[in-house]
Amino acid sequence: MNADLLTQAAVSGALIGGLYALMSLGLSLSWGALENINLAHFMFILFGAYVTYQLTSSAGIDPLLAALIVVPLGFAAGGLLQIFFEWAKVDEFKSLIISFGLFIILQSLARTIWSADFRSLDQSINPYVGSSFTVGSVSLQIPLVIAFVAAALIAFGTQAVMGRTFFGKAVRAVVHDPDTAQAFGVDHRRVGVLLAAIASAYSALAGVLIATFQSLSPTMAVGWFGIVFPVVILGGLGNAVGNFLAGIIIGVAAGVAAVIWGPLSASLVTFSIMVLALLFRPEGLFTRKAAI
Amino acid sequence: MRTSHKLVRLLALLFAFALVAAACGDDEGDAPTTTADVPTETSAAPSEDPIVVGGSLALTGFLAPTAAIHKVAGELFVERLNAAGGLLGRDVVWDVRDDESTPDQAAAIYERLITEENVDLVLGPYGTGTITAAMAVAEREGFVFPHHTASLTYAYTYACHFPTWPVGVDTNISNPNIVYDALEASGNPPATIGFVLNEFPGTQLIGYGPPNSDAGGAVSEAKKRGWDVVLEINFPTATSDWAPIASQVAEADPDFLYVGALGVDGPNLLTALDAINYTPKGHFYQWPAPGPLLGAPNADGAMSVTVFESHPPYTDDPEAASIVDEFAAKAAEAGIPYTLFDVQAATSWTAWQVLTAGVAGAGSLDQEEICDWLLNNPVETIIGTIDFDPAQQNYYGDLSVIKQIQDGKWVVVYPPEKALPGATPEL
Amino acid sequence: MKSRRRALTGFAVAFLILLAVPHLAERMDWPGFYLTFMFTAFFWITQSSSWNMLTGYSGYFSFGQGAWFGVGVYTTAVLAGKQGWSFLAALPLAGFTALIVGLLLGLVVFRLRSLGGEIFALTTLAVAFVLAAIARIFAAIDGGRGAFMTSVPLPEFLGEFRPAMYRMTLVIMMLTLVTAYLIYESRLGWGLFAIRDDEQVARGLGVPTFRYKMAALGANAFFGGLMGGVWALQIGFVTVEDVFSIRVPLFVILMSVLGGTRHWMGPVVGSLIIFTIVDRFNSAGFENFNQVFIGSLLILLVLAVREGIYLRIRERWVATASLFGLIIAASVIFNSSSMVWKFLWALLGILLMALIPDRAWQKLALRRRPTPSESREDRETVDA
Amino acid sequence: MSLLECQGVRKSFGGVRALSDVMMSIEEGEIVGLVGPNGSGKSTLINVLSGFFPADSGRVDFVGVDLLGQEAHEIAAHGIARTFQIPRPFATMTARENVAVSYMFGREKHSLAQARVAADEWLDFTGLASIAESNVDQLNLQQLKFLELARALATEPQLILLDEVLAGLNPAEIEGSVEMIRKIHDRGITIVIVEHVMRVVMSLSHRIVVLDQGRVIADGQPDTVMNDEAVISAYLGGKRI
Repeated sequence: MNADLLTQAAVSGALIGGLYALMSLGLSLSWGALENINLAHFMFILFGAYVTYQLTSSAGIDPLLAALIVVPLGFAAGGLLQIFFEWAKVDEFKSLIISFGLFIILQSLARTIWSADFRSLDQSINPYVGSSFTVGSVSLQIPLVIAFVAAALIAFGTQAVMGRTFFGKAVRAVVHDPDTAQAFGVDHRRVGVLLAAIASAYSALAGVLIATFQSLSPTMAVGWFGIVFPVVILGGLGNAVGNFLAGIIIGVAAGVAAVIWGPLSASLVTFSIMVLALLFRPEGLFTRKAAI
Repeated sequence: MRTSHKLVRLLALLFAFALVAAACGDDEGDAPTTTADVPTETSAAPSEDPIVVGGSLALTGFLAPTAAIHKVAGELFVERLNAAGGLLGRDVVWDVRDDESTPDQAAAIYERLITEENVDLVLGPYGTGTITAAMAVAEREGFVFPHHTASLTYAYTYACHFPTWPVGVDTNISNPNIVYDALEASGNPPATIGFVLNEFPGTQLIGYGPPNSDAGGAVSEAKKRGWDVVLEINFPTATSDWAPIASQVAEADPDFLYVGALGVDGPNLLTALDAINYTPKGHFYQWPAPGPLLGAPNADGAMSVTVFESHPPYTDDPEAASIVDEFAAKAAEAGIPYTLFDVQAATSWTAWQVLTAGVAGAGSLDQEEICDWLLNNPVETIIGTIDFDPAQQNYYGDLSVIKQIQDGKWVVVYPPEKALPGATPEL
Repeated sequence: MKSRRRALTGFAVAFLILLAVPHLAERMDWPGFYLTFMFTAFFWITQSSSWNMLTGYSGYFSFGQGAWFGVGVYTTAVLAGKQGWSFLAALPLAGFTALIVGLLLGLVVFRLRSLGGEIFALTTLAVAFVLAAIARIFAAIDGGRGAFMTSVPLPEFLGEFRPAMYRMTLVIMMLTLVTAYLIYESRLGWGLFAIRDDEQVARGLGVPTFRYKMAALGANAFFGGLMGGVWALQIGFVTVEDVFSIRVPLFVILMSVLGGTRHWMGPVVGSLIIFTIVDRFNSAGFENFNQVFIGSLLILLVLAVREGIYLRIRERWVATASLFGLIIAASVIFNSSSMVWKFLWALLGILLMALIPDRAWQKLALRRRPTPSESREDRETVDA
Repeated sequence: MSLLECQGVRKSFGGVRALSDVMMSIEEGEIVGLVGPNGSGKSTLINVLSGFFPADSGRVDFVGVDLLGQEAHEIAAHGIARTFQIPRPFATMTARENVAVSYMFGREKHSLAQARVAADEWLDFTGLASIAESNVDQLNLQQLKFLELARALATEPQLILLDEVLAGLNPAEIEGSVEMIRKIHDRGITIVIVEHVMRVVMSLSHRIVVLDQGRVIADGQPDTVMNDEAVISAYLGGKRI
């Protein structure tokens, strides 16, 4: 086991951890701030990826530019879903079951539209697949670097917005004391819809990035459960920066474990981290009491 | 007085429900599958009734990507069969259900098809687990069971199972050796070889042989040829992070990379290898999804096993050529991205050919007669002549050939008599 | 207690009647699938009822059913499938292994006061993933090779495969239901209900919450595992991907929520309805709509019938029973398709009736307006 | 020997000391008023005595048994019951079921059948017989508070800790509640009552214990205690003279 190999594994792990963070952020925000365990986020990611695939393969749009269309679509979808949640007055438990129902329906829809067979952007129309650059002895995969940078910007940006702006304060007020927030003129519905829309836009963006370097199939979303939930738990519900760091921890741990003990150990390590986090820091590794 | 009033309303309500239910029930009565309890109609004109072939496929769940191909192949086969006059002078209907990629579901479906819906024949599902479960039902009910994609050849002992995954009962020895022969034939055999194997029963069988047996597989066969095994990685099905595997492959840098891959494992690994600027010197993928692998970076030179490809000599036969064309059109219509008729579609096709040949040969729908006929007569199929051999658990040797991506296309390269004219393995 | 004795007699009678079904099936030359249909229903009833002993009774939401099921499947797959134990010797261990894993989980999670309900739920979700990883890593369990159950011999007194499966699943289902009932009608059950409503208050009133939660989790794991042990036979070829999938927890939740988690009968009713619908959808070849339907039903039910349909149909039991009988009778007269279809129409009729909101139902003026507590009163005296 | 005896009970939350060296004893048959300004540690003391929070150190003897470190349900089994300031009924149960559950556990273990009968007795005693079948969401505040009492009584306690049972009630309801507390006391049950309404505490209690900043600053006859300078300054917030 040489040092280069471990370094490469750690760096690749950190990069893919950025993607994990982006995939998890939407769920984490809606869970932490809106108290919805919204499994539809997995479908926002999946549809983000498929729509990107479609735009690139049939209209020839650069996959990253497709984000300009996909992300607003995610925004709209998440907002509409939240309006429905508000209307139906769902609690945490109901949101879990309802969004599970949506998950199944949308997965079926994806299969109807794009067939069960694998879809992937061909090298000829996708400049990003396999592209990379080298720093020292370490290679960095460009789609993952983009995901990492996007995740970092979004995480810190979200945190700053939450901490400093009126919208952020409104969100926190709504979370902690909806009645009082109402009394001060904060419309908790509008805040909730906006937040849910933003969270879904993040998920859709994660989908765009996935389309640039992975093959897509309708069933792949189930496999994300095993990544997204550990990241969400470890990062702390609604904690954007914590979520980002948790993604990196999970990515690095799984990557390094896969090199040392083989790929089979990766999921065991991931879940051990999650269980330990649950036992000793159930509020998340990076959550101070003050966070949402 | 009041009570009777209420009672009237209750009865009215119940009656309304009963009507609704009965109406729904009548709809169902028209379905083609309910043949059990309608003797008056069936006995009136038996020859008018289609022959129903029952079966399931993994239309949803983790096996669904490949099962979609089998669905198109089966539908095309039935279409062509009926256009050519059907079977025993009757039309054939394929009643295919979704087993959701789960064996217990598949078992229940075959049970239902055979005993409740009284289908005339069955055809196996897609995937080792579902086939195993369904075969147990077919065996209990005494149904002839042609099946196309079971990879655990050593495990099947039912007298009337007819495998059309033509890899031989000792596939763990025969299959890798065909690959290795092709490598030797290239004139540039590897000195070192690395294995990356999916923890999937079929790929593990080829890699290491049956459990609790020292027969060995691809790994030990490579050693027998004096090649140095420099890498052995097992990875779980549905691995999404390929970077750690890729760095280990690059680190070991074998002359030849043998990937016990399913579906998109191959393209995923190649993408991850490309990201660290590594191009495998020579590489083989066991059961890849062909389309995505073609579009993957550095895919040129990738090898795999097949039994049929959409090019000469396979398409020399005009009938095969027309099947290939029609399949492409139908697959495109079904929204399947890779529309070339190849190994998956061909084995599906073969299973249909075996089933219909058995029925035609026996001249009846009697399961025992069909089984006997198939055991005693060779069958001409799209992948060649098949002669089921009870001494080899009804297998008949390994018909696999080697294909390789050359200039962005899959072409058969070995053995020479099956290869695209002029094509040879390149390393 | 009179009601308890009456209920247990009811269970015994039901058991004896159901036990006679395979003989009847042979006599009447029923399609073999009828038995398969019934024992698959027994499987789901057991899984959802055992899940309900934890989640419905104590309020701790669990995604762990797949884990208990999987441990049971792998116990018999390894012992009977690989090691050559006799099946009946391996079977009890399926329950006990799941019980031990369940109790180990409980020891960890229930000791932590800070653990909220949603965190408990996710921990149980993680258990299945961890167990899957362990099964993949250790060749003695699976090691990626799978395990064949198709050649495991069954003792002769159980009969052929189908009746044997039927008898084993029947016994396990009855054990599960009797346990669910006894818990429901006991101090343990009421202690759990108190925990569900307000755990801290329950403790203050003298409910030994830790022990009770362990008991509920243990019962859940044990019966889930025991039935999993039998189910390995139906699966035939056991693989990690399939066994530790989200199918079992998903359906168990769906079934229990539909039927209602407050009452031990809820999951029974829910399982029968969902399983029958899914089976007939599949039979009708609506594979494309199956999942859309399941998803929509889930959403609709959560929004429309919060308490589950069992409590509703019990308040309307005269209508329910009449409707069931009428539809069966009507479908016998008008429609000659298989018995499972008839059963489905009857169940759908009941489902539709249960979806009528209380207010609309009262407008139909079938009975005087019941006070909400009435249903609770007879909940305690309900029998099988 | 006293029924309940606290010695040096301490409890901190984070760095904040909620109780420091609480010394207090309760005699059998007493009604003791536990008063003090907001944040003086009254509720914390109730929570410690009923086992909801473990104390950091000290000793709580109840009829000769050390309660410290025991679980809440074990303490309930020794015969201490409590009520909550904001009623916390079991929401999915009827009033009767609420009381029945409590009787099943409580000090002695009873079967479900026995509990139904006993529950009716306690509902009768607290005047809730007419609403026995009602869901708790149909009850008004006073009924909920009485349900809390019935539920506490059903555990057959020797000692009841009442946490602000009168808060939020109107004068007429307070009147009724005081009656009820007397009635409970008449059954030989010792009562500790935490209360803000001074007039009521003064009239009900045989003895008053005053807490301030987690310590007992006065203990004695109601009249004497209320004239105690330390108590006055604690309440009025003035400097000690």
